[in-house]
Amino acid sequence: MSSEPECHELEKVTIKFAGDSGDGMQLTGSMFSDESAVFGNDLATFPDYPAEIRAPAGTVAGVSGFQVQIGSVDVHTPGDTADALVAMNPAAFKANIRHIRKGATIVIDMDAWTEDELQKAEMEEDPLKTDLVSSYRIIQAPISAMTRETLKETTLDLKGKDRCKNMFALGIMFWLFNRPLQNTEKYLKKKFEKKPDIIDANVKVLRAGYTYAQTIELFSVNYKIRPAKIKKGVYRQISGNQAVALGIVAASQKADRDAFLGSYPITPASDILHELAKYKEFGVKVIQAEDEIGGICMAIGAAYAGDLAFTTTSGPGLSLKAEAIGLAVIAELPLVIVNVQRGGPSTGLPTKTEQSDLLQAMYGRHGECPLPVIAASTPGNCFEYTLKAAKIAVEYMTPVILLTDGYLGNGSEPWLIPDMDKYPPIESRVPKINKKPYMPYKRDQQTLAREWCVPGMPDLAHRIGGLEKDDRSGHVSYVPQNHEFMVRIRAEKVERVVELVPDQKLIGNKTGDLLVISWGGTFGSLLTAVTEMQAEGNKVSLAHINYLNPFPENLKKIINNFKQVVVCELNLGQLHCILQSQFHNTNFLKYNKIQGQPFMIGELKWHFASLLAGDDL
Amino acid sequence: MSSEPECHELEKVTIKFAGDSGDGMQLTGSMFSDESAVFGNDLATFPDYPAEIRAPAGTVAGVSGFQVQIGSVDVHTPGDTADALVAMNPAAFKANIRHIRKGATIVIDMDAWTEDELQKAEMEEDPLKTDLVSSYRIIQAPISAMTRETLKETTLDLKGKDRCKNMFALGIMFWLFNRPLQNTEKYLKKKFEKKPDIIDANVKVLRAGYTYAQTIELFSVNYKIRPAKIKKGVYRQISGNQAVALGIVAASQKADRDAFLGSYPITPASDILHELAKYKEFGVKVIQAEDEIGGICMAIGAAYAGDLAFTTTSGPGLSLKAEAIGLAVIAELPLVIVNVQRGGPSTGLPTKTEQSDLLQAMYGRHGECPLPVIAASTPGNCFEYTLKAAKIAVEYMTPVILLTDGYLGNGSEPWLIPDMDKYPPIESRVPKINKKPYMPYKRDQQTLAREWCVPGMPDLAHRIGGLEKDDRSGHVSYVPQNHEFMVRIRAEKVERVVELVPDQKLIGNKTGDLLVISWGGTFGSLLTAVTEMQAEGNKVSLAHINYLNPFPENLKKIINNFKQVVVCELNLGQLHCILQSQFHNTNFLKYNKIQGQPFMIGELKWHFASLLAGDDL
Amino acid sequence: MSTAEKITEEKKITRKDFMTDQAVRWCPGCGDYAVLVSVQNALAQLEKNKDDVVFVSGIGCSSRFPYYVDTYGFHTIHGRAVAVATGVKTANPKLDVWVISGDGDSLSIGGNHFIHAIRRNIGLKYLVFNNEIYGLTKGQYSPTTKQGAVTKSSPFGSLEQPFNPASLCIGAESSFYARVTDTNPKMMTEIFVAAAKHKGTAFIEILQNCVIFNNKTHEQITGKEFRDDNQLVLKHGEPMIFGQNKDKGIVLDKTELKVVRIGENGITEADVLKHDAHAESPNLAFMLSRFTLPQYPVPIGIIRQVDRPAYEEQLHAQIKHAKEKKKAVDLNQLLNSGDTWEVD
Amino acid sequence: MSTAEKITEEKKITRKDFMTDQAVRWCPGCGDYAVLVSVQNALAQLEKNKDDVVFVSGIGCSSRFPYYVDTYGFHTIHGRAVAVATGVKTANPKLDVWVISGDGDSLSIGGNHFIHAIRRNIGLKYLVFNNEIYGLTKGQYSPTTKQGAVTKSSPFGSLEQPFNPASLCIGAESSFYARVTDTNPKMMTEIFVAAAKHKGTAFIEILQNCVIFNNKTHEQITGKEFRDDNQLVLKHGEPMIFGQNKDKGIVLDKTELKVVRIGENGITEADVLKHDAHAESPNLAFMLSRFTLPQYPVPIGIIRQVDRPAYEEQLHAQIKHAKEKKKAVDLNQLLNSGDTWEVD
Ligand SMILES: Cc1ncc(C[n+]2csc(CCOP(=O)(O)OP(=O)(O)O)c2C)c(N)n1
Ligand SMILES: Cc1ncc(C[n+]2csc(CCOP(=O)(O)OP(=O)(O)O)c2C)c(N)n1
Ligand code: SF4
Ligand code: SF4
Ligand SMILES: [Mg+2]
Ligand SMILES: [Mg+2]
Repeated sequence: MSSEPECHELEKVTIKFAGDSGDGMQLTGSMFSDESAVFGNDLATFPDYPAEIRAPAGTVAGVSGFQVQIGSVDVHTPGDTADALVAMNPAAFKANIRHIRKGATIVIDMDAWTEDELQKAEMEEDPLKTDLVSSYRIIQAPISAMTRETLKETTLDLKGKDRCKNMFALGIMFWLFNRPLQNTEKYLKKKFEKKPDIIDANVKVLRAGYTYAQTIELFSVNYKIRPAKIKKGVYRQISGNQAVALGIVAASQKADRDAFLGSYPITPASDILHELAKYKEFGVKVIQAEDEIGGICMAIGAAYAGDLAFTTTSGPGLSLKAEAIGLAVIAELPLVIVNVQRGGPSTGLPTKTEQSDLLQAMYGRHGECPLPVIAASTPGNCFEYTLKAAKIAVEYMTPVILLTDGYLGNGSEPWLIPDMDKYPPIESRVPKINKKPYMPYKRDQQTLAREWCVPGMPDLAHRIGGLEKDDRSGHVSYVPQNHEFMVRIRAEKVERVVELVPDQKLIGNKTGDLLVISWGGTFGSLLTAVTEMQAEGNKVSLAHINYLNPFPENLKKIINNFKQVVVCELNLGQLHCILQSQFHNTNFLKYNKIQGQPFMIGELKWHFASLLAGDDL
Repeated sequence: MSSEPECHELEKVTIKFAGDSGDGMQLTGSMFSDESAVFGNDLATFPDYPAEIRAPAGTVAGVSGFQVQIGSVDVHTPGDTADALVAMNPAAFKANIRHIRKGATIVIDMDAWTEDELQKAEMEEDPLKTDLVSSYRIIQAPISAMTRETLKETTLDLKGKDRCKNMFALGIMFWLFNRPLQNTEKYLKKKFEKKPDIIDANVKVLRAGYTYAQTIELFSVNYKIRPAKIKKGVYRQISGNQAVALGIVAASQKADRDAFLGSYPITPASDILHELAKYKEFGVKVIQAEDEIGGICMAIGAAYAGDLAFTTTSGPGLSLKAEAIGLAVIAELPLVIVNVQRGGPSTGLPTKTEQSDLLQAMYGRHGECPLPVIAASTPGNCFEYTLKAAKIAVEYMTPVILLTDGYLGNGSEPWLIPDMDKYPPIESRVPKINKKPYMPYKRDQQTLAREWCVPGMPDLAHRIGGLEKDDRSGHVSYVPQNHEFMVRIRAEKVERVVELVPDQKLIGNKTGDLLVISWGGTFGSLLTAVTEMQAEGNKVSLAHINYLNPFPENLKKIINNFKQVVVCELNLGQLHCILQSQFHNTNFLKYNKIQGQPFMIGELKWHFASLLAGDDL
Repeated sequence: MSTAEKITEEKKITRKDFMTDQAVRWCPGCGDYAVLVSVQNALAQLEKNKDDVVFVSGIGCSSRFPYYVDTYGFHTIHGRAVAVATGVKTANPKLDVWVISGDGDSLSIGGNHFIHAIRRNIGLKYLVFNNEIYGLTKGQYSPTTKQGAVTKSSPFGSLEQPFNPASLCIGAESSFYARVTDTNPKMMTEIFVAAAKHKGTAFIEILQNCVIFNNKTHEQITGKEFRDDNQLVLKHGEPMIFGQNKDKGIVLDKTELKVVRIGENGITEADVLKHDAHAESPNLAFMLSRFTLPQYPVPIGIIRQVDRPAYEEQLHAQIKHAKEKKKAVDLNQLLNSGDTWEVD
Repeated sequence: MSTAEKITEEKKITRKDFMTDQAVRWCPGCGDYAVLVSVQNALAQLEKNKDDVVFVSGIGCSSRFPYYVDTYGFHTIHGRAVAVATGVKTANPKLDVWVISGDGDSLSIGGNHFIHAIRRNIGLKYLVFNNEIYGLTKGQYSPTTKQGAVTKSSPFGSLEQPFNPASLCIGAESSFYARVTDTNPKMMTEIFVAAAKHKGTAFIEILQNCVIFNNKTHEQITGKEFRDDNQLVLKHGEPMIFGQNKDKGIVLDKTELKVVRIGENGITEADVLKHDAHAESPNLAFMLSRFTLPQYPVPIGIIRQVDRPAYEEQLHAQIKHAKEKKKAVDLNQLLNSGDTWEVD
C-alpha cells in the first residue's frame, strides 16, 4: 500500500459524472449524492439528459450527465463549473470540458479513448495530445479493463460486466472525496434484491474502484467535506416533479377531497403524471387524456363534480389549455394548472429550462380572464406551493397557475420531510340546505368566492356555463351593467387572494444600492450570488418572488428603498414587463439569459458588480 | 292633402329601426342607409342582432335592431341615442327605450300593440298608459292594417302581405327625413328580380307609408339633412368583415400569390369566411377546417407551400390557435391571423363587442414568441389594415395578428372605393438559384427576414420545424448561445417592422392638457368626443393607435407633451398595461367600459371634462 | 294502508319535475323541442332523482339544452362537452351524466374527444343532435352535411364527403349506438331509457330538423309519406322487415346486405335477417351503418348494444384494490417512504 | 446515340439521392430505420424529383423522419402534421406530400385531424408508425397500447380499450388503408409505391418496434417463428390463404369471417374467400380490420383501395370553373361590385 495522500478540507465541491446514455450516469450521480446526503452534506443536483431521442452511442448528442455540488455550508445550486469530472468516453469529455474549472480533476476511461470513439465524438484532434492537458489534472484510468478484470470469475456475460463500469468510476470518486460506501452498498442490495449476482458484481467493482484510487498513486491529495449544519429532521432526496405529485396527494388530504389529475404526457412534466399514477391507494384518480385540451376539460368536470382537480403540462400544453382555462375562470371552479416550463417558443428546446411562460400565464387567454399565478423556487418547495395553489383554488373558487420549470422539475435536493399535521386544512365553502331558488353565484363577503355546490347535493340543482352570467342566480345574462360588474368582481377576487400571500421576504438589508428581483427556479443561483456579494461587503439585497399575481402587499415598499433595481430572469424580461407596468415610478433594470441553462453564479456577480460600479452596460 | 308641414334642417340625426327578428329590420335599416348614402350624407350604422339563438317571436330576447346616424357633417359613430325610433312591437319598444333621446319621435305599429304582445314582452304596464308618453312624440300608426289594406288586391297570402310591413315603416321614415325613394325602388327591383309580384307589393307599401306620413297630420315637422361635403369618388357600403375579405383578395393580387384561408366558423368572424368563399374566381382557396387548430395549421401549411395565408377567428378561436402561432413564429412563415374580438372571457357575450384580446394577442403563447399586432379602426379601413398585415407578414416573414371587433365587423359605413393600382406591391424575397448548401435562415440585413423558399423550387430542398434551429442552416440546434441569438433576433425582427409603421397621427394640437389614447374599433366615438371638446375650447388631443406592436416611433414624443394622458378602452386596461410598461415615465390614466357596448360620446366627454377640471375620479 | 292508498301517497315523478323556469329559446318548429320533451319523459319514467342527474353540453343550438332541464347542468365550451363529462363521471360514478351535443360540436371540433370517449366506454348517455348544419352560427356546413349542399360557407356546394356517424362510432369501438328521429317522441323516450340503463358510452344520433338553416334535410326519412319505406326500424331479435306493406326485408348476400321483396322470387319471411344488436362482433352493425338512401332504408333504433366494462368502473376498481392492499398508509408515511436519512 | 448510351447517360435515381447529411438519431435497433430505408427506396423507384416532395411530420421519435430525407421537410407540432399537410397539398397539388406520424401523434392528440383528413380524402401519403407506445416522451401508453399493459403512466396496467386503427380508418370513410411491418422492407417499399400512386389519402399503419419502451410488442406478428401463421398477407384478387404450409384460409360464415383448414372437412382452396381491396362497399375491409390474434391472423398488405375524388382536386376544379365563368373580373371590378354610388 502506498503512502497516505494529503487530505484537504473543502467547503464546497462540484462533481460532474458524464458518459454515454447507456453508461448509467444518472444512477451513478444519484448514488454519489445520496451517500453525501446521508453523510450530512448539503447538496444540489442537476441531471442533464441528452435531447429527447437516443443518439447513437459515442456521439456528443448521446452524452448524459449528472452534476452535484456538495458542501459543509449551505448549497443552493449544483455549481457553475465542476471541480471534478468523470468522462466515460471522449464525447462526454468534449461535451463537458467547457464547464469544467481550470485546474480541475478529470477522470477518463482510458479504454474508451480509441480512434473510433474520438471519431464518433467528431473530435479532430485527440485533446490528450494538445495543450489542454496542462490546464487540468487528467487521470487516465483503465476503467473498462479493470472492471472486466474484477469480474472475470463471475458468471456475467461481457455486456453485463461492462454495465458495472460506472461503479468503478464511482469508487474512484468516493475515495477522492472521502465518502463512506455503506449506504451505496445497502442501496445496491435493495435495488437488485432478486439478483444477488448483480449485487455482488456491483459491490465488487465499486470497491475495486475505491481501492484502485487508494492504491495507485495518481492522486496526491484527496478531499474531505464535513457535514453541513443543517436543520434536524428526517430527510429524503426529492425532485420538483415528485414534490408536486406528493403535494397533490397532500392537498387532497388537507381538503378532504379525492385528487383528480387530467393530463397528457409532455417533457419535462410527465414525471408528475407517472408519480401520481402510483398513488392509487390514496384514491387519486389519474386520467391520461387524449390531448391537453381533454386533460384540462376532464379536470374541470372533476372539479365541478367535487374533486380536487389538477392538470399538469409544459409550454405547448399550456397554450392548448388557454380556452378551457377561460371556462374555469368564468365558471369559478377550483383547479390547479401546473406548468413545468421549458425552452420555447414552439417545440423550442424541450429538454432545457426557461422562464418564458410567465406572460402567458398572466395574459394568455381571450377576454378579461385573470387568475392567481404562483411559482415554486426549489425542488423541495414545489410541495408547499402545490398545497398553496390548491388552497387558493378552493378557498377562492378559481383556477390557479403554478409555474415550475425543467430545472426544478428534474433537479433534486435533500428535503426535510414536513409534518403534515402542522399544515392548515384547505376549507371549501359548501352550501347549506337552502331556501329555493339556489343562488350559485352568491359570494362570500371577504373572499368573493362562490360556494362549491356539486351535483348530487340535494335540492340545489342549478345550471352554469361559459356565457356571462347573472351576478347571483348564474343564469345567462346579456345585461351590459351585469357584465361589467362580473368582469370587475372576478378581477377583484383575484386581487383579494393577497390575503393568503405572505409578505415578501428580503434577503439582506432593507435599504441599499441594489435590489435584485427574481422569481421561480433561479432562486438557488440568485441566493448564492447575492449572499456572496453581501459577504464581500456590497449593499445588495434579494427579493425572490413566489407570488406573481397578486404580488405580496409589501413589495412596493421594498422596491422603493433601493437605488437600483434589477430583475433577473431566464427570458427576455417578462416579470420586468409586469413590474414596470405596475410600479411605474421605478425604473427597473433587467438582466436576462435565454440559453436553456440556469444562471451561473459568476455571471450574476459580475453583472451586479458592474451595476454597483455604475458601469454603462 | 294636408298643409305642408314645417321642414327643419338638421346636421345629424340618429334613427333606430327595431322589431322582431322576423320583421326584416336589418334590411329596412340598410335601405334607409343606402338611400341616405346615395343622397350624399355621411353616415355610420350598427346592427344589433339578438343573442345567438332565435328567441320566440314577440319577446325582448328576439328583438333585432339597426341604428344609423346620418349627417351633413362628418359622422363617425351610429350615434349614442336615437332621435327617432321605429318599434314594430312592444318588445322592440321595451328593448330600446333606454337608448332613445328624450323628446324623440317614436313610431309604433298600433296593430301589434295588443295585450298578448305586451305579455310576450313581459311588460306589466302598457307604457302608452304611463307618464312615459309625455317625454316622447309617439306616433301610433296602424302599420299592419294599412299594409294589408294596401295589398288587398294582390295575390300574396296573408303571411306574404305581412312581410311587407317593414316597407310601410320605411316609407314613413323616408317622408319624415325627406329622403327620395328612387334608389330603394331600384334596389327592390334588383333584389326580387324574379318575383315581380313581390317587387310590386313592396313598392306599393313603401309608397303607401310615405303617403300616409305625408297625408295624415301626425307630424307637424319633417327634417332635411343636406348632403355632406365628402370626398369625391365612387362609394359603397362596407362592413368590417366584408372589408377584411376584400382585403384578402387585394393582398393576394398585390403579392401575386393565391390567397388561402383556413378557418372555422365563429361569431362574429364567420362572415369573412362566407364572403371569401364566394371569390373562387380570384383563385382564393378556402377550407372550413374541423376546428380552429386545423384552420391555422392548414394556413401554416399553405404559407409554407407559398400561398398568402390567412386564418380568421374570434377570442375562443384565438386561444385555441396559440400553440400553432408559436410554430409560425419559430418557422418564420408569413401568416395573417384576423381576430374579430367579442365579449369574453370564455363564451362570454358572443354577439357583443369588446377589446379584451389585446394582451393575448401580444403575449398569449408559451416561450418568447413575439409578433406584430395591428388593429383596424373603422369598418372601411379593415381593408387597408388587412393589406398592411399581409405586407408585414410577407416582407418580414412573420405571423401578424390583425385585431378588429364585433362593432367593426358587423358595422358598416360608406366606403370610398380605392384605386388598387395606387397600392404598393407586396414583395416576397424568393431565393435565387443557389450554391449548395442552401441556408434557409439567412436573413436580409435590413428587415432580418429570411427568404420565402417553398417546396417545388429546384435544388433548395431543406428541412424546418418547431425545434430551435441554427442561425443560418435551420438545422436543429441545442447550442445555448444559438438559442439566445435566435430568441433575440426574432424579437428584433418584430421591432424592425417599425419601418413599415407610419408616424402616429395626432388629432389636435401637439401640446395640451389632455392626451386621449385609444385603439381599434372605438375610433369613431373617440374622434367625435374629442373633436367636440376641441370645438368647445378644450386643449384635448387624440392619438388613436393602429399599430400596437411595434408602436409608431414618434409615439413617445407625443405622449411627453401633455399634462395628462388617458387611455380609453373597452376592457379593463390592456393597452394601458402595455403603455405603462413601455413608457414608464408617464403616469397613464385609464377609462374603461366593459359592457359589450361601444363608448357613448356623452360619457366620454363627461369623463374628459372631469379630468380637465382636475376632479378626483 | 291499502296498496291503492300507498300508490296515491307515493309522489309520482312526472315530466314537470324536470322542467325549469327558463324560457326555451329555439326557433319555433325546431326539432330540439321534441327531444327535450322526450328526455324529460325518459327521466320521469326512470324515476330519476334530479339531484343525481347532470347534463353537460358544448356550444350550439342544441347545447342550450341543460338550461331547460331541472337537474344539475353545465354548458361548457365548443366541442369539449364529452371531455368535461368524462371528468364528472370519473369523479363521481354515482351521477347520471348526459352529454348534449351537435353534429358540429361532436363531429367537427369535438371529434377527438368523441372517438376517445367511445373507445374508453366511459359511462355517459351521449346525445348528438344531427341537423347536418351549424345552427347557432347561422348555417355553415358541418361534417355531416351532404356533399354538394349550398350553405353559407359553401356557396358553390360543399366538396366534403360527410362522416357517417354510425360507421365512425362503430369504428371507434362503440358499445352502444342508436339512431332516432326527432319526429318520433315515443321511440326517443324508449331509447333514452335503454341508453340510461346501458353501462358505458351510449351514443344516440338524433336526426333533427333545423327549420331555419337546413329545413327538411331528413324529410326523406321522417316525412309521413316516406317513413315506412325509408326507415328500417330495428329491434333486437326481430326480422329486418320494413315498407308500407311490411313486404320488404333485408337478406345477406356474401359480404353485403340486400333489400328484397318478401313474396317475390320465392323469398319468405324466414329468409330475412334477424337483427342482432348484442352480437359481440360489430360486423353486422357496421353493415347496417352503411345503409343510406336511396339504395337502402335508414336503420332506426338500437343498432348495437354490447356489454363491455365502463372506464370509470375499472378505474374505481383499481383504486379500491390498491386501497385494500395498502390499508394503513397515511400521508406522513407516504412522505417518509423511499430512502430517507436523519440529521440530528 | 445508341439506346445503351442513352441509358447510361440518364441519371439513375437511387436511394442515396434521398439521404441527408444529418446523423440519424433513433435508438440502435429501432424499427424506424427500416421504414426510412423503404421510403427512400420507394422514392427512388418512383423516380421522384426531390424538389417536388415534401415530408410533413408531427412530434415523436418517428416524426424526426423529415430530417433524414433529402426533400423538402417540415417537422411541425404534436398532432397537427396532417392539418399542416392538408394546407400544403391544397396550396400546391403538384407536390407529393407525405405525412409521418406516430400512434400518439395521430391517434391521440391528432385524432381529429386524422379522421377529417381521411374523410376529406385529401391527397396525402399518410404513414403512422404504430409502436403502441409514446417513444419520445419515454414510455407512456398510447391509444393503441394493449389493455393491461404496464407503462410509465399505467403502473397498475392500462384500463383503456385501444383503437383498432384499421377499423377507425374505415369507419372514417377511408379510400386507402394498408398495414405493413417494419420487418418487411420489401413489402413496405411496394406498398409505399402503391400509396404514392393513390389519389386521396393513402393511410398506412406500420407495425413498428420500439426496442426501448415496448420491445417485441408486435413479436407475435413479425417474429420469424410466428409470422407465417399469424400474418394474413392480402393481395387483391387472390385467395386469403396463410400458414406455414399455406393450408389455412378464410371463409365467410354469415356475417363473420372464419379461419378454416384447407383439406379438412372437405374444404378446398376454391371455398376460400378472395381478397377484394377495390370493393366499393367497405364491409369486407371492416371485417378484416377486426382480425386480431390469437383468434385470427393479422391482415398485412393493402386492405382497402378505392377510387374517390381527392379533396384538392375538387377544390381546384371549382376554382377553375369559377375562373372560366367569370373571366374578365379584376380587383378594381370586384371592389366596385354591388351597390355603389358616386359623389362629385
Ligand atoms: C372554440 C369555438 N369555436 C367556434 C365557436 C362557434 N360555434 C358555436 S356553435 C358552433 C357550431 C354549432 O353547430 P352544431 O354543433 O351542429 O350545433 P347546432 O347549433 O346545429 O345545434 C360553432 C362553430 C365557438 N363558440 N367556440
Ligand atoms: C402539445 C404537445 N403535447 C405533448 C407533447 C409531448 N410529446 C411529444 S411526442 C409525444 C408522443 C409520441 O408518441 P408517438 O406519436 O407514438 O411517437 P413515437 O415517439 O412513439 O414515434 C408526446 C406526448 C408535445 N411535444 N406537444
Ligand atoms: S337555428 Fe335551427 S337548430 Fe337552431 S334553434 Fe333554430 S331551428 Fe333549431
Ligand atoms: S424510443 Fe423507441 S421508437 Fe423512439 S427511437 Fe428509441 S426505439 Fe425507436
Ligand atoms: Mg348542427
Ligand atoms: Mg408511438
